[in-house]
Amino acid sequence: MANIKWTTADPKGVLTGAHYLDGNHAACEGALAAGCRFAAGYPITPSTEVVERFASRIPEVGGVFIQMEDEIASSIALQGAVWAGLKAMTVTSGPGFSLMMEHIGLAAMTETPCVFVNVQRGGPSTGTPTLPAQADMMQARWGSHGDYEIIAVSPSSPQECFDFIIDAFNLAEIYRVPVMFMMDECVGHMTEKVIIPEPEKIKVVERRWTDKKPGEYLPFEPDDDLVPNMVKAGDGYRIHVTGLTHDERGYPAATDVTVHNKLVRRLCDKIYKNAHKIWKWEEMDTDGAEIVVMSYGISARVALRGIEMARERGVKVGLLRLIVVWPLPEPRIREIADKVKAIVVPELNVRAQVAREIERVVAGRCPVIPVGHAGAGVHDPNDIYNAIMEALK
Amino acid sequence: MANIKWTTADPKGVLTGAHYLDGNHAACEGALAAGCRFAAGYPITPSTEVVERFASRIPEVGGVFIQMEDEIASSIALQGAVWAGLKAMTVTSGPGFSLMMEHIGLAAMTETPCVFVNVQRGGPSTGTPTLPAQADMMQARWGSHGDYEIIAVSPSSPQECFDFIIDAFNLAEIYRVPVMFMMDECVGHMTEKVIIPEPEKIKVVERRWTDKKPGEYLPFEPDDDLVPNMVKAGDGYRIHVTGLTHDERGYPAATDVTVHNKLVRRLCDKIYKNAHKIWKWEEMDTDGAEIVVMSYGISARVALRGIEMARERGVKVGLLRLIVVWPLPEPRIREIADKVKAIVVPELNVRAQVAREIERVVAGRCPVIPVGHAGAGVHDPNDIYNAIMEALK
Amino acid sequence: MSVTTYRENPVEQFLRTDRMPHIWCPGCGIGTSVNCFARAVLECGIPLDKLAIVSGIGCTGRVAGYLRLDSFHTTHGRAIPFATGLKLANPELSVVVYSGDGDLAAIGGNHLIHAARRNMDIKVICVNNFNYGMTGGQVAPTTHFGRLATTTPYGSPEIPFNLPHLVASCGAVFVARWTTYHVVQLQRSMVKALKKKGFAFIEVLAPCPTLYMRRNRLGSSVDMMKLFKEKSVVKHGIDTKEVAITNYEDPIIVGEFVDTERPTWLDNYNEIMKKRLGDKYVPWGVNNG
Amino acid sequence: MSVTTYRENPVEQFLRTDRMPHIWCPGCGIGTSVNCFARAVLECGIPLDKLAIVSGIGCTGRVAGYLRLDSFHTTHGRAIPFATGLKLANPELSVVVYSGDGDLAAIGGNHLIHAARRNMDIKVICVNNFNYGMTGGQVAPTTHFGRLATTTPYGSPEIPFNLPHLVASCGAVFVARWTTYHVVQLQRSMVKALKKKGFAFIEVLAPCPTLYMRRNRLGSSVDMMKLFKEKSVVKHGIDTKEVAITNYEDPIIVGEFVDTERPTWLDNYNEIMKKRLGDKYVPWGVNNG
Amino acid sequence: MSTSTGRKFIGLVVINSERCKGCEICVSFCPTGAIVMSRDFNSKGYHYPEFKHPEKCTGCGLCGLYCPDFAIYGYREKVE
Amino acid sequence: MSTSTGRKFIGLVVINSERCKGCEICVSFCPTGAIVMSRDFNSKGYHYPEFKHPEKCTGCGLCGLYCPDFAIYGYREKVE
Amino acid sequence: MDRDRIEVRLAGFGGQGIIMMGYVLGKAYSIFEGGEATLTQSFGPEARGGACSAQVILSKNRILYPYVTKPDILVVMSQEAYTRYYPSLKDDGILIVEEELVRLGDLKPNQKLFKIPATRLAEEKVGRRLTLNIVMCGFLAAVTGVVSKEAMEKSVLDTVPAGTEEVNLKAFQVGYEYGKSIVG
Amino acid sequence: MDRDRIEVRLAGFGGQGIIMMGYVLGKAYSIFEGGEATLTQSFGPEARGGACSAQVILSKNRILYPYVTKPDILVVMSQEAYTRYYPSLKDDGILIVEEELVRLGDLKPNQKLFKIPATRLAEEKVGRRLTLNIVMCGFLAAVTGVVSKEAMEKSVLDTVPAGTEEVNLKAFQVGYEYGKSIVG
Ligand SMILES: Cc1ncc(C[n+]2csc(CCOP(=O)(O)OP(=O)(O)O)c2C)c(N)n1
Ligand SMILES: Cc1ncc(C[n+]2csc(CCOP(=O)(O)OP(=O)(O)O)c2C)c(N)n1
Ligand code: SF4
Ligand code: SF4
Ligand code: SF4
Ligand code: SF4
Ligand code: SF4
Ligand code: SF4
Ligand SMILES: [Mg+2]
Ligand SMILES: [Mg+2]
Repeated sequence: MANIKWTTADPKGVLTGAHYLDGNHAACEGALAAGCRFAAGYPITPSTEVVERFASRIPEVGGVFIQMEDEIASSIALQGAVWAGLKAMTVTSGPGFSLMMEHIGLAAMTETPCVFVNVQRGGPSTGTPTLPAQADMMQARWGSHGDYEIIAVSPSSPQECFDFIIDAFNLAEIYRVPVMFMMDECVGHMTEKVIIPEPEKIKVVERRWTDKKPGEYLPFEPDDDLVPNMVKAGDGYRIHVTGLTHDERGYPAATDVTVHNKLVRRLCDKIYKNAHKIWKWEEMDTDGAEIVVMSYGISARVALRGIEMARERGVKVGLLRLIVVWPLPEPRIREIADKVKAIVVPELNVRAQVAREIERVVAGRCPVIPVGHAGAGVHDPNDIYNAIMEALK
Repeated sequence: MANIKWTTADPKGVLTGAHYLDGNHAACEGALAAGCRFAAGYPITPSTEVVERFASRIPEVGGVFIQMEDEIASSIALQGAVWAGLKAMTVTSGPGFSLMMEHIGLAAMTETPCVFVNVQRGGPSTGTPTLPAQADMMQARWGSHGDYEIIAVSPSSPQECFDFIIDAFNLAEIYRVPVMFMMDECVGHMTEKVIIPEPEKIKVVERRWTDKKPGEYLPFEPDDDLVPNMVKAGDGYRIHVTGLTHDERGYPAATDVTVHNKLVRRLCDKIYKNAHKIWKWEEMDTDGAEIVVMSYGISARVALRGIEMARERGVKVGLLRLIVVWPLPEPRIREIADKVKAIVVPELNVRAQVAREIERVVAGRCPVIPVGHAGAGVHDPNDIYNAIMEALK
Repeated sequence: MSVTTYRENPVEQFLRTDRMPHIWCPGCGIGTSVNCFARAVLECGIPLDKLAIVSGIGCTGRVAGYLRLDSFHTTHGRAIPFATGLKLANPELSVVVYSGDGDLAAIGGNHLIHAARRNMDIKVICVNNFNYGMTGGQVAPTTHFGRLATTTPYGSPEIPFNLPHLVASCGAVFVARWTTYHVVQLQRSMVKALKKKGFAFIEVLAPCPTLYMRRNRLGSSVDMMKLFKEKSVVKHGIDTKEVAITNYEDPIIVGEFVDTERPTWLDNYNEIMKKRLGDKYVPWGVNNG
Repeated sequence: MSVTTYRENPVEQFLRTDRMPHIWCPGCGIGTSVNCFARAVLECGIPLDKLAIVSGIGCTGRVAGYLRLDSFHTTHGRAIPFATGLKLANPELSVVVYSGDGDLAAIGGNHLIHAARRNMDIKVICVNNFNYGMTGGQVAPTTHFGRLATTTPYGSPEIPFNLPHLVASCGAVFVARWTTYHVVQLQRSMVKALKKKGFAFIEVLAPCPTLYMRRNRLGSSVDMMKLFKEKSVVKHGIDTKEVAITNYEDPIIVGEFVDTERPTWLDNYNEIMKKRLGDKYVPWGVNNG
Repeated sequence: MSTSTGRKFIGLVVINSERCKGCEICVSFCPTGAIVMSRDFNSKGYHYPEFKHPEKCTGCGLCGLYCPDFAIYGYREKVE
Repeated sequence: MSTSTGRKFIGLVVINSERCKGCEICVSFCPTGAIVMSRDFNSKGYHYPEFKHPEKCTGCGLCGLYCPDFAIYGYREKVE
Repeated sequence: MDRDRIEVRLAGFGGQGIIMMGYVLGKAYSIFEGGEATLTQSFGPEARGGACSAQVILSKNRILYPYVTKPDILVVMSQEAYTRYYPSLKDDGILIVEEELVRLGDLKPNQKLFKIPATRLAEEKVGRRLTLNIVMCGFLAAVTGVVSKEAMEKSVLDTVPAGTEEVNLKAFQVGYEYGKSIVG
Repeated sequence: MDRDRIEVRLAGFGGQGIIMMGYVLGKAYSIFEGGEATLTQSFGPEARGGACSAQVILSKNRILYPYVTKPDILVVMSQEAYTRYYPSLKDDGILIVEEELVRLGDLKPNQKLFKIPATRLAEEKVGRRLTLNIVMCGFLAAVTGVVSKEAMEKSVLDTVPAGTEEVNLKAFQVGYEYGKSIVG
């Protein structure tokens, strides 16, 4: 039986009340509420405030922050901390995220529950360090070598930074995957009221500790839901954890195609087969819509203005806002695609990163119209409006 | 006018004759024939032989090999060498490729022509270091943050390692992009006859040196084909090259959304708009086929056995073998999709990395059936045969 | 020379015997160092359930996989930052990094110097076999000047690191070097390192007969052990500046070079917090874990 | 003190004047170091078209963008390996790396030590302002012990690197440290470094008034320059072990600490090839380029 | 090199007040006190140095070596 | 500690010949020459050591400390 | 103002405390008056300098689109800010200026104008030039009434660094009274 | 053999030079006889050890599918290799064994068997145990005739490290003659 225990937040990490916070600070508070007690990071605009706040808050909460020598170190120190039993995160933006790719793969392979926060800025390369983009969405999923799956969550307000980073930590624990918390500079630097509930109202997943004894326990034997239960260093299990292909004992089996196949498929299947429990999205007026706009993060909010403009002209436009972007809620997208004239996908990238995946899912049921933007700013709502009007034709 | 000059290979680098070489060694010979005179690398199985050969060959050819302290250093030392005027490559496999992601973005942003060789092994993480996969295909395109485009070339024999790495260098020079030479362990360690032509028969593109004078020249002003012409350090142009968003002078404009938009779109468009000049594929019996198998690298060769088996049952099966995988020859794929019952895509990954993109392009015209394999081995031809037979139903 | 005697081979209880035989080549020095390590751990009395071992990738990196301890085989070069996270998150654990020269000093060099600077409370055992074993014998930042490796087929043009000096320069509190010939001394230094609070570093010079020695025609493993015996000079406490090994023919200075005290990163962290936050600060890793 | 006089501000011809004013804050020490650099380049007579400058990312990293030279603004921490490729591919170029303490010693630390070890023929100017300027004042591996930074809001628990000692331990052939107060001496050392064959390293201590000094209530830029003046002790040739700066109050040892000779990486490479391949080997970078 | 009457060189200073950011370094470290901060602002709102006491200036050039904004330059001119 | 007649301890050696890879280190560095390489092969084709001269063995344990394959172990047993 | 959505833009140059003004306003409205307020900001080069602008949307309801397109209230503290943003001010919007830093052109008939020498007041009446943004907060509260004096005051106190409450409260008073003296 | 596609598998353990045998065979056929030959190999742990196998496809035409499924010729140099691969040998295939390392079971009626004590021959007749793989090359050429003696000889010379030509040529001769003495 999948050993998933929901509890409530440790009050030490919870600043109950109404706060006026930007997304970066709110994400830090959410992480603390979710039970994150270790963060390793390396400064980078526009994400550093998350760890700056963590550094200042953690001594009172109990835990550690360390600024490592680089992002590579941060992204693995975090995994050491997880195997010592803590919940942990690292925080970065574009260039740092690129440096973390090897360790996202390690976390996927060793099924280390952890959260990578990426406050997206304009790229490629150093790009526009202080300005927004949503152009690391595909990287979040494909950036490390080999096959694995992750979960990506995208908030569109400071309140959601708080709320959904808790989801991110919970999902990480349930599925033992690295979860990508994909913010953008706009959301990170936007300040709004953030209501932090009482600790008892915050639902938190504990680590799925095994209830087996040292002799019986196999560290990578999957439970019902394809996810293995866990132990930590120091508990007497004497586990071995390796980034090599390994069997259920955790022993390397790096030349065994059968073990490899089983492992890699399970790493993907645990997301695919549980996808319906992971999906999260919000819909507005999709019933009876002629056009549905699908978007996420800041772009979903910007799109609302374009939608409003189209509505003023009598067009029936709905919005599907993705909160969990990966995995995509494919059945619902197909359902909508069967009913609408077109799907319009505004996002702050020019390679239609999420749109192309929607297009694949839609498989010709209706046109999918990406509304790209290179970042360093947000869409002009007119562009979204125009795309909607164009799509109607 | 795009300043592209085709010449023939420098005889110093060309070992004319018939050789019995594995793919890794052949790739090295191809690189030398293409004019590569600098390689920086860091050892990793199963790719190291490429640089080992380079290290032993280069002193006689004229040039330098240096083993750097890591892949990060290698992937930027190479770019330094390019800006000093040489053609250059680096060579790696999965984990090293992940570490190079930041610098693939840098090369894309600074339009530094260079070649990244990735001899793919099983992943994620350390995975199966000595065994094949084709699971870094999406990473090759999406692995760095922000939007950019690259070219990916995939050989399926040692001869093609030789021939097509020359293409890779040529494409890098023409489009000023990092070109990903995506081998796999099978091709890298497979030995066959490799015919190296006379130097005069090898077509090589020179760097697209500007013919403008220092005062007139703008380092990032695109030519007709959207690609800027180039100079090198030491030529008196006193250029500035930055990974920040920059204008045509090369000056940072990291808060200018217009400049950013123009630059990022051009970086993508130079590939999109020239795609028809970049595509390269091979077809066998696609005319009148009921089923077309689309594949690349070693899998395309393995697929031939499955195809043979289906033909023995009277099924009309064609093969489209992608040589340039990115960008995909979209129009041709659609053309085929309109005529066949299904497209079957065997590849050594389980996330349908190229198949999903074919599926998007096909947009419902016909079913696209991925035949996944986790790697650490190649497909059982039966699986491909079965997929073909299944697709017929 | 005094050797503690056990009734059964003390290394046995440390081994994942179901994984034997190991993949190391005949005569490879890594296994020898493991013998010393096993005995050292027993001798210093650390509870085995509280001892974690972290390796990078390489032949030496496989040590983690053979030891029946909580053991982590991470990524190439990154054992130290993983160990840092492990240690800081649960300061009760004793954390040992066991890896190769290439892993720790080539790709992992930055983590090495920063951990030493921070006096992070981890112990690093570096098996230096003068090349990259796992990947087939490439040049390492420890390869003797002018010697052959697959990527320096005409000889290495690089002066190797003086590893003890490098880590000492960054502030390591315990630095020693031995060869696989010096099993007794190595074991003794390992005991000291394990008991030491702070960043301890032990370099173990070891034969890689299959690759480094064969390519350089240096004979068998036994030959190199004999060379170790002949060329070694014990100089405890010598300035690490003096212990460079540049050429294969150089004398090999071995011994315990540094053995000093300073607060660890976590000591300083707790100290600083206490100073600023007063009694409301609960020192991390002292009672919790 | 003797200052060479030019009719026009010699820095002017080095500037991309169309990019002035620069983004550095009032009183930031980076610009001061650029004055010295410009004069040093003129003084040592390197043809400007053959001088390339490489920076990483940071406030100091912006130097490349302001200098009217072939200039490369690369990625954070990676100026040295870029410079290595540039230099090896065209050994005729003089290659200078100009970057910040965080860039060179935090994320870039590994490249720094390896380039020093290899005696790669590049000159590194490291502006040490004791923190990360560009990103808003985070702790650096150079921050004084116990001082505030945004990521160490209660004080840094880390002992900073002794950068001259670090690079000297790895084999740098020229190592100096000055402050932005010591403009004349700095210029002179820059001339020496530029003329030196091999890996040269100059640390320039500089005020970051906006972040480091403000957060630590250290006064204005002028105040720090005065501190530099008061606390500095010139000790040429002193053992770099002795030049650590751990606390803000420590004396600041400045001077030229190392000035020695050994073959560069390329010298050795050519030498080794010639030895093995004989006359058919054409030394790289001697006549070609 | 005493007063204007007997000097072989005079010190001259060029100030680009628009580049100045008012850090006062030049003024603080001019060995002779030849420059002082003006009461005026430039268009960015910064006070900039004024060449108040040309007679004191030795043209040592230190102001120009120090100025982080390349806004001041002192040099020597022969008096014939 | 002289001959078997007067010894308080005897040295004993356990050899796991299947683990042995024939490197000869134990034999080469045994201080007393108590062990020698056998002429036999194990199933992997390696010669392994033989405890040829038990009387010479002091049970010093060095063979076990050296053996990279955990294939030999020497220890001391009290003679009562 | 009793529109459901009030758009405010505050603009000037780095060092004037523009973002903090936005923060104080947004917090006053959302935390201390129970409404919703979204503050967004333009961000210059990585750490420092240049032109600076903050945008605040105030609303009783959930704020969907978070950016200002045509401000109801425009506060300009530099000439550049005026030139750049004035054209976007609503036809019946309110313009607030730091009068000694901005030279104005003509206004549209239904636009209202309020001027204050905030920098000078901060220097002369508060004795701390750096409090000019808090002076401006007081002024804004007084002349626009978008938030109550009490809420704005609480917000100031809740925002400024510990130890500077008093001087900032004084600055707020100075600005508020200067405003009240105009609107009566 | 005059099939268009001849599949050869060579198997044994690390250190026997299995891959080099495959290399010599493939090169002989493709470079010195103008055919096509694809050599692939199983690869053990990153650098060393264990079971080892090479596969060579020989054909007059372009080789598409590059792997051996049912070998025409199987060379086994260890018991493990025999156990593992014998079942895949074609019904009319040729089995070649290092007779002192392999204990055989029964063959199918149309299969042919050739045995050689290659290791001993290398030790005794050549004086270098390590040349056993070249002895085997000679033997294979002699008993199968898939490549000519000349091509195989050239290939050996072209492949072995400089300075070892003579001893390897000798090894080749030893194997070849041993083979000829069997097939006559
Ligand atoms: C990122 C990355 N780069 C390269 C490799 C390949 N690799 C594996 S082990 C190794 C070097 C091992 O050398 P060393 O650390 O000296 O260990 P040894 O094998 O000699 O004990 C390398 C380069 C890798 N696994 N990951
Ligand atoms: C990979 C990566 N990580 C982080 C950053 C963010 N970043 C930019 S500059 C900098 C530090 C600058 O500090 P330093 O090198 O000391 O230069 P200074 O600004 O102080 O002159 C950092 C962390 C980045 N650009 N890239
Ligand atoms: S290759 Fe070298 S280091 Fe690796 S196991 Fe063999 S002898 Fe040891
Ligand atoms: S932040 Fe510091 S280092 Fe950066 S420009 Fe300002 S004063 Fe200089
Ligand atoms: S040149 Fe020298 S004396 Fe004259 S103003 Fe400048 S610093 Fe003063
Ligand atoms: S040093 Fe330069 S910037 Fe500073 S006050 Fe003088 S002229 Fe102005
Ligand atoms: S225990 Fe000592 S004396 Fe006895 S065999 Fe082993 S090494 Fe020799
Ligand atoms: S040391 Fe061990 S492996 Fe080597 S010969 Fe002796 S028993 Fe065998
Ligand atoms: Mg090694
Ligand atoms: Mg700095």
